[in-house]
Amino acid sequence: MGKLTTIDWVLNRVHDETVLMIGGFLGVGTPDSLIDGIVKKGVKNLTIIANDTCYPGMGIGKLVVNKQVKKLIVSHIGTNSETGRQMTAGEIEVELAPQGTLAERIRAGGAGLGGVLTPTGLGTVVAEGKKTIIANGKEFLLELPLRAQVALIKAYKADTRGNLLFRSSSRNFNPLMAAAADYVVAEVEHFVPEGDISPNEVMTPGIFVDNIILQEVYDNAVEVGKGGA
Amino acid sequence: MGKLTTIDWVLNRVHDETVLMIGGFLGVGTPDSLIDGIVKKGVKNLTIIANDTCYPGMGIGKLVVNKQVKKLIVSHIGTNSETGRQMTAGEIEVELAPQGTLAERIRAGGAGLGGVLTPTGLGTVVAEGKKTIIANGKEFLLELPLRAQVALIKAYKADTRGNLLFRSSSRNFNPLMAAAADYVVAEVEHFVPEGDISPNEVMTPGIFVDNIILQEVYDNAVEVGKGGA
Amino acid sequence: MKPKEIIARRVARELRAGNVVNLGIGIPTLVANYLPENMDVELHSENGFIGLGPVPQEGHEDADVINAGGQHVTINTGGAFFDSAMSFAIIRGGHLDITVLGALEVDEQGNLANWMVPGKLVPGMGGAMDLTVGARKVIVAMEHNAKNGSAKILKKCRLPLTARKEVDLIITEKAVIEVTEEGLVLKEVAPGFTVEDVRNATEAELIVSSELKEMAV
Amino acid sequence: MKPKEIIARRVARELRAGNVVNLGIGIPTLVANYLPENMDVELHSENGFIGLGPVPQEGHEDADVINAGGQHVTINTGGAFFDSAMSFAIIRGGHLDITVLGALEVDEQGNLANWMVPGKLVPGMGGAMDLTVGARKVIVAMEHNAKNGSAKILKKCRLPLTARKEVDLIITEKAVIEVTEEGLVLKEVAPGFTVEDVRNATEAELIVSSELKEMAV
Repeated sequence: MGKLTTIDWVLNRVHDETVLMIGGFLGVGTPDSLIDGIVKKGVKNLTIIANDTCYPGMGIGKLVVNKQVKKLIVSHIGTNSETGRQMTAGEIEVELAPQGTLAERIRAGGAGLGGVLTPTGLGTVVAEGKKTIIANGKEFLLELPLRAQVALIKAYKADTRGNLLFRSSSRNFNPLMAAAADYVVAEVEHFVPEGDISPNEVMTPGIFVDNIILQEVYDNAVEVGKGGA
Repeated sequence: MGKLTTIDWVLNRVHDETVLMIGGFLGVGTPDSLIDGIVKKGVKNLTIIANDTCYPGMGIGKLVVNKQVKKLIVSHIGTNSETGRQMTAGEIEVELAPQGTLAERIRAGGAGLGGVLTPTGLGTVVAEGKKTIIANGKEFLLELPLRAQVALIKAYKADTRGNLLFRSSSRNFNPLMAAAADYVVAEVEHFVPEGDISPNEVMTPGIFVDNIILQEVYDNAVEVGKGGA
Repeated sequence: MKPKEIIARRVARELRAGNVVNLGIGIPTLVANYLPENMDVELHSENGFIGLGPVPQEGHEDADVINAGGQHVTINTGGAFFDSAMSFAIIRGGHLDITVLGALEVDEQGNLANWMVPGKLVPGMGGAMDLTVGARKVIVAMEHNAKNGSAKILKKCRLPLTARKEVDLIITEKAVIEVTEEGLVLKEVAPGFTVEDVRNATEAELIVSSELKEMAV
Repeated sequence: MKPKEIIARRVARELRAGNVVNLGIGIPTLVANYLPENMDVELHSENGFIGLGPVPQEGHEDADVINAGGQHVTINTGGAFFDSAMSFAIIRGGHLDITVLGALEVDEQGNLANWMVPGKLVPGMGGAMDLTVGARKVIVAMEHNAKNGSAKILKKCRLPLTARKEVDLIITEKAVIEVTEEGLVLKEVAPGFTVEDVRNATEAELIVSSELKEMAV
């Protein structure tokens, strides 16, 4: 299969204007090596679909600080003051989505659904411009699917077929994004032969994963945790 | 927590007219002991939401043969001639749903969604009486959520908190149904102390599971497999 | 060669290494027998796994591993089990390259009917509607005519549809027919048959391809 | 006792054994410190697990285990990790008994505003909108007044809403107020305060409960 590749190979698919999904929640479960690669490549005007923009010098926050982002679809930007500054200055477009709605929109994108009806956001600015639908006598917002050209996700372990295991709270949006992009790359800590992950354990089937890269060594555990303290 | 209980305790929640979800796909992943309990109790006019009605003398098929079912919401009845006979005779109401639509409707019921938009069934009898919605310029059917009063599911292993592991293709609809009923019972092969299932392995979190019963010993592997041959 | 074998062999030629494929019950299931050895096709079983392997030897059945037809099967090394929502997310989300299904009727617009005969047979659609709508390529694999000789490739389906305009290719023991915007294009005719034979066995209009070939089996 | 401690202690009394509870950032997080020992409350962390445990000792942090505020935490034995879709299925699907959130404003109809101040602060709603709509019981835990002394319990929220008519209970260092169809009902007043003190600190109309009690802290 040969899914294991290099960061440079992956970056051939990331250009100016590319729509990216990036996994993670405040940096946990974010593919840091791939982000560093994008920073180095310097592509501009990216659209990024993610939960948040982490902290100014970390994770997705690096791409914001480096002014590589044109548009964000996220649930939260409060931990990254630079995102707020760029938004206020009109340098970046930010579409805020409730976190559960964001998750369902990405899932719908991967599952071939045309949308989902959610009660979340009714009566708030989130409802503006959206269709309201009555179902079973109750009101719901129609939320549309999200897809990306490229999904960059982080997993704990991959086998040669691309089957993935996630670890602890680093799972978050990663399995959803794995299904919702044209080209999906998993940055992993461990790469094992086919058969090392039992069919019952697999969290994301390998058919969703186009390429795998091995994560460069990071040890930012303590900093990530303190950034949010 | 005391989630482990007896079949009789569970059957206190299953009455005439109860709306049940029952896990399984052609008998694999079906809670056989609980079904035997319902057969023995003899309650009537059940509504059953399930993938299929198995074979005449097996799994959910027993409830059909025993004339305990008023209505079925299923994707397939072709393996159980008695279901077809009762339907043709007007003794049982059968709502057929595409299997993927059935899965999403149950998931929506458990996830608090008001419905999902699917392209499946457009231009077929499945679309009759349903709302058609245009989203992103494409046509979809609005499919509404399903919930039940009681879900009877089958898992391989449970811990004292009700965390569940499913095995192989017996997983099917079970994790979805675990979230979509007011009262959820898992019939399991193994019951282990809290801590024996790692938080990373859990397939269905225990908060969904109200009670657990130990499966009586069955060895119908070969018969189930041959029934479909 | 029996018709079923001819059909299954020809369908197998449509599969490419790396394809994610769902094989329906009946003739489609046979396709797995004719894949080139070591060709890495990922077989999807809609009851909840990828990596569908061969039928186990008698006595080696695993009670929890069946295919969508209810038969005991195996899972290959590197396969993965999942729940029904994920299984149909794969199907509906465009992650399935090819679905191969049987048919009662198929027509000039690529409409498919394969799930019920009103008043006679109502097995239910199972996964067929999702498979037909969701797969990137829909191949109908069936005998060219019904047992009584009547046409199954029609101008317009008469039975209740499984899906509207989703069929891409029809493979029978007599011919390979592609569904196009212009109509049904006869691409290949099996050895021993003529274009006229196929036309006589078909109700639908057939456009003969400028690149008409003998069907390879 | 500091106001925050009073609030957290009082909120803790609303939790029952077996409850599935999400504690928001800030004062709500403190509630965990005041639960009776061995009371089996299941804490949900919306970034993807149930069984949220205490903050680990310095040097024992696990890089992959954080709470929704980004702080290192632990998971209890018997807990479970899951993805964001499952996490919000729990929230939205009615599987969360209680959510405790901070607020900028809350009003007579149970409307809540806690996610943005136009032109000033736009952190985003994160999980707050889903939590407020989805949880069976929504408890607002906040200081009674803003730092400048202005009222936060209003006739009508002025800031953009987080959710419409979803708040059930408001707990501050001065009072416990229930949101009812008739309006806000003052149920408890904290020691050292009078009903008039609470009224003076509140813009909304308050209906004094016939069973008015001293707030237990």
